Amino acid sequence: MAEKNLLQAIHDGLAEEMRSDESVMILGEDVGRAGGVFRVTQGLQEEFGPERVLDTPLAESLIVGSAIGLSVNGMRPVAEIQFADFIPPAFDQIVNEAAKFYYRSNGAWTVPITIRAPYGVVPGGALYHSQSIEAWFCNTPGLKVVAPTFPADAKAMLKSAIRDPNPVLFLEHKRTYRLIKEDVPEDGHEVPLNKARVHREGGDITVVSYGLMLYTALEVAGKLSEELGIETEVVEPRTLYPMDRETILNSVKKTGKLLVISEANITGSVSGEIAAIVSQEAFEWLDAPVIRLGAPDVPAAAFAKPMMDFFVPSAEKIEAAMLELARY
Amino acid sequence: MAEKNLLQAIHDGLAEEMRSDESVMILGEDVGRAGGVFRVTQGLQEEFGPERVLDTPLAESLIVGSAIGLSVNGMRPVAEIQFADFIPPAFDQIVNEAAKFYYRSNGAWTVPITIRAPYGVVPGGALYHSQSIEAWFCNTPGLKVVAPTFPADAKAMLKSAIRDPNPVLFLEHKRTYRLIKEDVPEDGHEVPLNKARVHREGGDITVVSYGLMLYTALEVAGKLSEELGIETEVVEPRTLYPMDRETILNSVKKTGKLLVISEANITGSVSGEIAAIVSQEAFEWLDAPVIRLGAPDVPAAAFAKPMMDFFVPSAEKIEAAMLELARY
Amino acid sequence: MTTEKTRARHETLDLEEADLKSIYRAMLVARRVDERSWILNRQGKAAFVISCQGQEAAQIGAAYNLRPGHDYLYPYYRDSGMTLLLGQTPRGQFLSLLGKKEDPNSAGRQMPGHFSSRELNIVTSSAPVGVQYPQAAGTALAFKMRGEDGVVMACGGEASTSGGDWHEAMNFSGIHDLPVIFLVENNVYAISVPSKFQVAGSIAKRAEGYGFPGHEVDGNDVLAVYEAAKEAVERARRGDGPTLIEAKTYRMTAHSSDDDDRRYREREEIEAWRLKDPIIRFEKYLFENGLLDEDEKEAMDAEIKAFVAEASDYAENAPFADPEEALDRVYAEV
Amino acid sequence: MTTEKTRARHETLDLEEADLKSIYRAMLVARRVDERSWILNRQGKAAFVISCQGQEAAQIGAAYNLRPGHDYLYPYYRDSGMTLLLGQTPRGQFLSLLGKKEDPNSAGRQMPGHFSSRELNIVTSSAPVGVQYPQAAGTALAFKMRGEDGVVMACGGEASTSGGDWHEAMNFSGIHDLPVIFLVENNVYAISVPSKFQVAGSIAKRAEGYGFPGHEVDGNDVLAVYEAAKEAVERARRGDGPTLIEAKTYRMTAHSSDDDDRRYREREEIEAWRLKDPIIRFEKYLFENGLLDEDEKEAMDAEIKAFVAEASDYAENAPFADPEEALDRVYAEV
Ligand SMILES: Cc1ncc(C[n+]2csc(CCOP(=O)(O)OP(=O)(O)O)c2C)c(N)n1
Ligand SMILES: Cc1ncc(C[n+]2csc(CCOP(=O)(O)OP(=O)(O)O)c2C)c(N)n1
Ligand SMILES: [Mg+2]
Ligand SMILES: [Mg+2]
Repeated sequence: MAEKNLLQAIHDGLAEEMRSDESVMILGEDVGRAGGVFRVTQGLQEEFGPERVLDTPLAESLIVGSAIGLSVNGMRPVAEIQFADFIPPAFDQIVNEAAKFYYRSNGAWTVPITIRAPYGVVPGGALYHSQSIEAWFCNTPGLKVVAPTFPADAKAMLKSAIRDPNPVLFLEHKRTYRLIKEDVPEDGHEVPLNKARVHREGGDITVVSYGLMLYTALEVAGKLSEELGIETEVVEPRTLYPMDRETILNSVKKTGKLLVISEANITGSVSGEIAAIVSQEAFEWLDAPVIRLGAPDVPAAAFAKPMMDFFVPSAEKIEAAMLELARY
Repeated sequence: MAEKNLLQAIHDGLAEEMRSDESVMILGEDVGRAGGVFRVTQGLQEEFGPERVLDTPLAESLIVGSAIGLSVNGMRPVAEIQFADFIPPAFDQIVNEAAKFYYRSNGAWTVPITIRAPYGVVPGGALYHSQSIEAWFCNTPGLKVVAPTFPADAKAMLKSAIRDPNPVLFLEHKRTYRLIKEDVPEDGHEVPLNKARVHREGGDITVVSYGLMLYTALEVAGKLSEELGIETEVVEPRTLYPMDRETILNSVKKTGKLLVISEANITGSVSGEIAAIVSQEAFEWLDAPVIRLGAPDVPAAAFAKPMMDFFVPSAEKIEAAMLELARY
Repeated sequence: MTTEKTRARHETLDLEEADLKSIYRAMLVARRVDERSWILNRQGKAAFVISCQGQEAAQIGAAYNLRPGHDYLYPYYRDSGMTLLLGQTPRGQFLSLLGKKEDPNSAGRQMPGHFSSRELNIVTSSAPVGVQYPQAAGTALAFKMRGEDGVVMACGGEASTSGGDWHEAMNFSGIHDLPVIFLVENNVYAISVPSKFQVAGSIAKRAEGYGFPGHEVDGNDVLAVYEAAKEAVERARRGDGPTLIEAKTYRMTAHSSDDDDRRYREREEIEAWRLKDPIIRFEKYLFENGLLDEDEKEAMDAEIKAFVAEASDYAENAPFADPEEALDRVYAEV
Repeated sequence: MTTEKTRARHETLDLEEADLKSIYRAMLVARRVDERSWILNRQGKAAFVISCQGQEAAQIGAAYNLRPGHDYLYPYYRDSGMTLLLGQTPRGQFLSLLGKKEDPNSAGRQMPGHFSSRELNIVTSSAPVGVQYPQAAGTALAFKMRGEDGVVMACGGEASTSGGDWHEAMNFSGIHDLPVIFLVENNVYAISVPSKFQVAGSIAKRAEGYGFPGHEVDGNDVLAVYEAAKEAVERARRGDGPTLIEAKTYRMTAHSSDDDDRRYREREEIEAWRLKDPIIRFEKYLFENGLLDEDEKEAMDAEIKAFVAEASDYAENAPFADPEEALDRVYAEV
């Protein structure tokens, strides 16, 4: 087992699936010779040729639309959207088409496609290379939305996504691409798309988070444990839609306190859904208000570093919220 | 003051604004000679000519994109999307463009456009003439999303929307177009875009709802009051984003109990946001779980009437939820 | 049967008498099913009708070149003529019209006209106009990648070319010489909007800008459409790339049963086009070439009407899906 | 100054000596600002550079026909040559490059290259490629509705024609004869993707399909671009409708400072295009026509370099916006 970062893990997941299944292919902008703007697909065109790793025109509706068409004719395409901010032109093909083929044909047509999209704030990315777009897609039955955080999960879930007969939107927080390395199993390892992951057990408060914020949350949780003996249970949904409610509810039923953290603009974010589920299903267990932390309700992160940093929930703010909750 | 239904009220709002401000215009599919597929714009092309009431090609991105371009050159366009289900091609122009012009130019460019879109289940409408799409847009700072229910509100809020310097998405539940008539003031009457409305005061439970479901909720509330003396406070957000939290919170602080009802697929709906706000801000006042009622998590309403009826939250289900809450 | 004159048009197209009868029959079946649908609508039994009337020649002429279940079809909501030709049945059509459980397209979930057949490679279609084109290009790419000789036909009205999807698909198909045929059934109106406010320039001419052929054909002349589509299908099968066909035709009914077209078009215009009815026109051709006579025609029509009525009755008596079935088949099982 | 030969090209275009110098100067300013930006990037001061190098002729040649503050410009991220010509300043450019509070485009909110000026009618631009086209069509429609003679220029790279927005705008502009000029700066690459995988057929030729003229011009020949744009602007002002101009040029730098173009293009190709550098080419023209000499050029360049350096220094020393300003101006006040 080798140590890999998120980027390498996703790369490997793609390569292994393409090796073991001829119908798996990649299409998107600059995925070929360039190997993707983040280098996720580096070397794949050399190995699999220019058709199975296809540079498309700059046309996101086409990318997803043609992926749908490929999938109904025997292929398992992995479509790359260069930045999640540029997914809107493909919105119709995703929410009205891919997500509804199966239902509207009463189960006759499946759409086994995976759509990869790097999201999240990154220095210099500014308004259009920073957005957390998950909420746009988490009200669409028929679609699965996954957002793994750690390399091994990401690789295994990518494999599950590619093998899944349903359309899967696969979100990658681009600021975590090279953030950490961990052991990533070589092959076979699959993580299902309907299970949250408990990263850390604890009886005092529950924190639900994903992406970059999950790292910060885990850090702060460690600190609070060490310094103050506050034990945080940290739950990562991994799949945002449909979500594993059970694991989250069980945790909150144990701790009685919930903090949800994401990097998205707070109002209307997926955090709201999590809070709503908990306040309906675990109300009797709650000992404190469900608190959400997120980015402020401004369009997106700014280019200038000081404003960008201000946009992203900081470790300090997260610590303050966790403390507030623990002491409630 | 004359009695008007929702459709007439919106028609009148458009006509009055066009009369009083030369820069107001309408563009969309079939808005001209046909007067719109629902007849909202009937007669307006005759009165204002084929340019100010412009039949566009079937291209929603163009409709909104050109509205943006018109608005930065002195016009105040009202763009009609024939059915809300067909708004996805315009998603990019709405969320990435219209909503961000002001912020990204540091306040230099405003986009005073209104986008009207009929939403909601209607008999025979099936998957693509039925969707409740509000959640797609309620995570987008810079955009206002309004969804008035009653005719007088709709007319007044349409005027506010047209005069607003920001882009406003104006949602109309198509099944309520001809549902009731009420007195609608002739002119001048404005309703601001940041105020919820309390339809009915009551101390036992709070119900938040809008669109067709609001009618049902009001009916059931009346019945429960009469039959069982249960007094429901019914609050209509009217503006879904950014929402008037104050009015909702005040009500829940009074009643201690909240039911949120909408016709959208329940998971990821705007109801979740309302529940989240309340469980964070009014936790101490809550005497019961926050309950949400909505459509099941299936793509949309079916064509066949029995399945369609099953999709829409019924008066029985609403009554049961209200009773459950009242007795909690 | 031969004529003494120069070769008849169908002969130069290698169409046998049996082909011509099949084509004619298919057009008539489509028309009769359509007419019956309007009757059910007027009787208050069918909530919604959307019609193929006037476009039978464009549809049958084009689809007659396809191999059902091998080639792929992306039809649009008026293409009942095509789907019936490829193997869907009038019974299925009426079951769909009435939203019954046995509706082969969607089990009552979708509106009528939203065709689907996994066996026939008729890809499930929907209401958003234009989305089928990038999908069709993708399906064609899969054939190309595997070196198979399948072709894909993607259809829409003239307004389906106004949205971006059409263009993105045209461009992509041109870049990769994909085996796809874009069939635009230009019937002059998009609901109320006439084509002059819908289409700048010429749809057919645009193909050149994408580096492949575009043909404008008389969409009410079934042999003309057949010929253009034949060439296009052969070209695609050879691996030479896409073709665009713009079939100029006319919508003989209102947009749908929800529409009142008196708001936006003159009765005279419709009457003028009625004279060009593609079925009457083809009938005339068959009569003139001694391929059909009045008796034969009557007999065929009577037989068609009878089984159409039977199909319609069957559908009327068929049950709805249970309400709770609305919950099923949201996700395919892993 | 006149030459004895047949009339020089610029004379047939009614360009005076002063015009030529302005044009040359504008090209040089754009180049020097761009070069300076790369230095700031290499010094670790500028996080991101996106370049106009190689496209100065296309940009200046086209924009020289506009009336700043009257006509509207929808630039794309490489169009610093245009925006500088119309009245934006090198200082503003560097303030934007470094994301400073005084950045005239966005006060440090947007990436460099996302131009905006309310006074100059340069409409705020963004990163999603192609969105400007429908907006530009709308702006042109407003001029037309009011009977004004303003024109709109909308620019993008060749890949900006691949998305649906371009097509929808072309069609709409053709239908209504809108006063808009589509300027496609075809610089062969879209990041790494060469135009043969981006564009089927020919961009310029597509205009015909929409019923208006399309011109392919040598985008490295500033006079050729000027000529095509002049005709297009005059046509638009007259109310005769849109024009598409495809300026064939080349991206002389990597896509941006984040890109390493060695992954996908050969050094020889770049070298070959360096010989066609539009600035050198225009210089040659001016030399040959006795409109500029080496001394004058040196002097002009020295002066430009000096004030570019000054502008850059100013920007370096300028403050950032306070972090909390990220919260401001989300909504315009009612
Ligand atoms: C994206 C989208 N926008 C709007 C509609 C509403 N609509 C349904 S059919 C139609 C007109 C289509 O005209 P055309 O493509 O010419 O086909 P025709 O009905 O004339 O055969 C419209 C506007 C839709 N279905 N999809
Ligand atoms: C909708 C969208 N998709 C993807 C991108 C990422 N992207 C930025 S520039 C670019 C290439 C653009 O190429 P072209 O239009 O030819 O302009 P050039 O950079 O060559 O001048 C891409 C893919 C984007 N900005 N917007
Ligand atoms: Mg039509
Ligand atoms: Mg380019």
